[in-house]
Amino acid sequence: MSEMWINMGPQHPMTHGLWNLRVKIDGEMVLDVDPEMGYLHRGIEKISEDRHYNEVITLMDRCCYVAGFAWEHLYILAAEQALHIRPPERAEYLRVMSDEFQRIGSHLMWYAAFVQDLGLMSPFLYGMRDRDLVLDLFQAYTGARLTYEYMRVGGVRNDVPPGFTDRARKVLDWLDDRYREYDALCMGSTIFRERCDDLGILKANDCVAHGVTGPMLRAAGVRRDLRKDRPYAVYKQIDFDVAQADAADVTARYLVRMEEMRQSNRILRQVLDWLDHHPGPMMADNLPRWLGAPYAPIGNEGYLLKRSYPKGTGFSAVEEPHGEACAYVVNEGALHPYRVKFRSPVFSNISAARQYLVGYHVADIPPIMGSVDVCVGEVDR
Amino acid sequence: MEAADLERALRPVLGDRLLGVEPFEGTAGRVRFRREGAVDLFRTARDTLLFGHLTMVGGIDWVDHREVVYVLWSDTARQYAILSADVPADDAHIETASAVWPSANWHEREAWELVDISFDHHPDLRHLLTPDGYVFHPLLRSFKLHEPEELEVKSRHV
Amino acid sequence: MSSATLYSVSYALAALILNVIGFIIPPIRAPITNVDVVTVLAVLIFGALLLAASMLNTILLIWWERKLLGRFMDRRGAMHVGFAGLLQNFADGFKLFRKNTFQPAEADTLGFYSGPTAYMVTSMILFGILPISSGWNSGSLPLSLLLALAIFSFAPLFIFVSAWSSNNKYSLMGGMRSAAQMIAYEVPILLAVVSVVILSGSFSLTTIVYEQQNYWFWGPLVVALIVFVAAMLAEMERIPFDLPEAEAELVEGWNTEYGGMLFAFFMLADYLRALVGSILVVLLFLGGWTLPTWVPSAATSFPLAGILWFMLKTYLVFGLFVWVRASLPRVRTDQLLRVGWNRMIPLALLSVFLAAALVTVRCVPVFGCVPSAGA
Amino acid sequence: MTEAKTSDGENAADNPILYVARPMATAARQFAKSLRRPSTIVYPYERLEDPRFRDQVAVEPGRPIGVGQVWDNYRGVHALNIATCISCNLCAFSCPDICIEMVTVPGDDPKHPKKCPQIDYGKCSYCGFCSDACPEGCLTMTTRYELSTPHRAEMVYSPQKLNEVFRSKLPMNPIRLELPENEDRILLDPPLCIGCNACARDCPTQCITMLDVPRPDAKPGEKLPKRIWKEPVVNDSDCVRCGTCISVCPKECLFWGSRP
Repeated sequence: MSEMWINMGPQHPMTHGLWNLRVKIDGEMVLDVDPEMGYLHRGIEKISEDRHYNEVITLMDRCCYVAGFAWEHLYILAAEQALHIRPPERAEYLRVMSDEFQRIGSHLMWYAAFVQDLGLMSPFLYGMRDRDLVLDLFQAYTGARLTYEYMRVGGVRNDVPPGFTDRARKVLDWLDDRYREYDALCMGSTIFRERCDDLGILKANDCVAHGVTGPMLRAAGVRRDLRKDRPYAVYKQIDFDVAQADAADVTARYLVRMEEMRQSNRILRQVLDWLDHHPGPMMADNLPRWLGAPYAPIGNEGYLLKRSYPKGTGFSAVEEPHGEACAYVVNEGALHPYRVKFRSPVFSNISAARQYLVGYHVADIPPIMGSVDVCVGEVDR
Repeated sequence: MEAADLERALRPVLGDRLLGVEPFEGTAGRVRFRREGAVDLFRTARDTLLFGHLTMVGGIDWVDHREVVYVLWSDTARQYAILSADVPADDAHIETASAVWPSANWHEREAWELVDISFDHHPDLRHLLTPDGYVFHPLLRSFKLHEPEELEVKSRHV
Repeated sequence: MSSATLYSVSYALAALILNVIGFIIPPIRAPITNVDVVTVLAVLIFGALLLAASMLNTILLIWWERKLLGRFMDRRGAMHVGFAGLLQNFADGFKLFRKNTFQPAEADTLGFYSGPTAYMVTSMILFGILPISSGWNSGSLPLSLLLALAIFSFAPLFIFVSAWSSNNKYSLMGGMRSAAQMIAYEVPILLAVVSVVILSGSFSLTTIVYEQQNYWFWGPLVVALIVFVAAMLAEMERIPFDLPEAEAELVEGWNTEYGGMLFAFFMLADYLRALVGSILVVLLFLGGWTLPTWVPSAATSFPLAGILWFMLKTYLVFGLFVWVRASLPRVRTDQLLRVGWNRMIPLALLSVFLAAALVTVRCVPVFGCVPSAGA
Repeated sequence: MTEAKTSDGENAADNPILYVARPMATAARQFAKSLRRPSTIVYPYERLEDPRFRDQVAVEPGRPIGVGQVWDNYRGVHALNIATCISCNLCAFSCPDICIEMVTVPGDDPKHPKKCPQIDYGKCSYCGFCSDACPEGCLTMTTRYELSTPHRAEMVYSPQKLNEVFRSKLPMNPIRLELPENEDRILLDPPLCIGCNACARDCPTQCITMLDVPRPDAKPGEKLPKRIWKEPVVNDSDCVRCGTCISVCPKECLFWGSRP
């Protein structure tokens, strides 16, 4: 066969989401790749300019559909900085709890999709099944399984219901056992190791140069986790370790994510203990929970009045399950944010695709892209 | 690292191309510079100040002018820094950062198509999120949300 | 063993039908009860019965896989149509049958349509050769094992033809992979079979089964069994060797462009081949329709007992394939070929030597020394 | 700092003998487990919100985890109690997707027709902002989630249809938010007021009363403004902060503010 370009996407089993990977192949070898994004571009940054501060939260859940809480948290932190609001401590703990459950949920989703790319069929179902337990917990206190709309500028919507923490601990116990099962299915399998070792290598230098963050960077031996390096919310009070591996290949990324889930369990146990013993308010003072921080009632005829808030610019960065996400919110004192800009980790991770795909086999593309953990919702926004 | 440190390090290199460094909560500071000093600033930030990681590049449309915002991360200082440069709206261009940080490539493509800021010497300035041949720049204030634009878009691959 | 073979049954049926017709319309009685006419009709009936049996079994096999796989995955599998979903596959088949058959632009019409048809037909022929039980068919083909394997190895040609003519890059890559894979795994299969042939001294499947009345061949030939099962997985294109249709990167591999009935052909033929593969394992290594001697004779003396035990073994062997599918990832092309040429062939050669040694010393260590029939 | 490793510190590279044994054993264990009861819920016959299945549905028998007593929290189709709706418009205002429209329902007062929300579920994102904003608790969300219909027009639920959902006594979202303590309130700019009574007339909670103000003595040469000598006084404990008074005020003399 001579060289040819094939389009893996936008409707292709390899693309988890809607994007297109153009691959130049010679036989089974990959010569060049060219990712094409934009099939899922909804203009969230533009729509945000037309919404009240709290209404943007509904968009954040749809930004990354497997890690909605992380994006809510990201936006909320930036908006609170732009509006000069401090949330109460219990709200911060609840946010951290949501974040970490979301990390487990997102990693389980990744696990399911990743093993499916390798042709492993039953772990796909196991991952989805166990993720459902996490979603059940979300549903218990937010009322929705995917689009939570739980955090508010200045706090969170409501407290967890009674009995929630015990239930959550049971789920954590269950998950602890499952992680062992996942390892038996993957790391215990010679075929898995044959497929994934020395695959998709992206060394630390290339990672930094191409803006690759998150588990991919930590799998390359760089110890970098914003929860440790730049603690937001209450991560400073919590004891946990940063997962890290050195091989920089697909196996290393698998190990890092698995270890992160175990660390999330550890964080969650501490947070649940704290929540049991420290009741408190959910919202900062004098903030209605539904309309947006600069309280902006409207008359029946669209007649706007506002309380003026001082101008400000907010910048926040959180360690999202996929990597490092940043938000930049400009508040010009109006009802709506003047400009909202998000930095999606997967955006950068995909942009380096040429570095870690070229030179491998066509059959290696799905596991490598699986180990990147692509979420197109947040790439295209 | 604080704003004063940044100013001390950057002033000798940039001179009056540095407009000032203001403190910014949660970061090392916000560096305002003229676009003529972009290349020198990028190189100094990466090589001297060890901001090895370009986190994002974004554009803001202030109607009369546009602002390019760069966010950097340093693994040694474990801090973010923000660079921002104003470019006039009728002549919005600035030197690319992708020669210094390859990660700027896609971010600049995005800023180019959405906020209409052109990046000189960019290796691959193509549409990323919007279709090829799309003539509008959605994140400009003049692009109204509620008035859908009619446009015939050619497909990317023939 | 029972003397009523499937062919004799169909011959009797044909004779009965023709006689009844002749009884109703006396003038044509003499010409249509001619032996030649009866034979032709008997062959047709024989074919129809075989077709029905093979299709039913294939569909049952798909159901079996769906149910088993469901439990492996902590779910239920098909359960709505019919009892426990038994009729689900018929429903799926009717759906596919009703669907429009389409052909991509610039696809080669001849290859596009003849590929799946030939694939299906050759797979069905296989079923006619295999002796399901002593009374199933005449079983008198002296080289039935060789014939079965020869027909079994037609598949890469037809797959490649249909892949190439569907004018799709994924199909082409899948076809190439399929051809490479099947050719690589023909050799270990044949070598593993050679050790069986050495031990039994015959190329006839019926003889091979009868040779196993004292001991099944999997004991002395366990290496050959492993090689045969692994290579059969590759021949059947099932996980972990399903690269030709690896859906993660090749969409559906060589049948990407097929839909409707043509896809159903591929699907059915695939499962038919899986059925034949399981049957071959049972015939060659697990004693066919016979049971160990310590089993009370009541278990084997009722009518159709042979078929029952045979099918039970076949479905259990296929369950093993499903188990493998449920727990292992897919390998890569180069790894597959490396395993095929570097591991499977030496192992198969080893088992050939082992079989030869066993026959030479006329002694089967596992089950004690018995007079070897092959010598 | 943790080196990433498998949970029991073992991997296949250390024991190549195992090859495929461990994953196959794990799958077999799961197979044996799900022979008793797979974790799936047979949806049309078993439902998560059905209390009978709450404790049965478990990944492992005997350890019910997952669904529980808080399912009532679910944000599904809205239920509207027309009787207690005060037409304050807050739900429509708080809707980010602009899917709520206030439509007239037949009421007893023809002069001031009652307006209740009509929801277009084709647009609704189930964020729950409307039920959070509802001051009377008459618009809540229920556990109903089956809405599929072949006609787009049927996705628009009129107030009467929403009222039927309310009457079907589905479990409703139990969480109600209170107004913050020292929230902004309606303030008056007295010199601009003409005492027209529009605010008091349209106030959905009737918390505005028009009180007489003393008519100032006109100084010689000064012309008194033509107005009714009354001023609105807002009862803050009853006020739901809907802003209707502000929007109907012809002179824009009412505004939001915080009073010490």
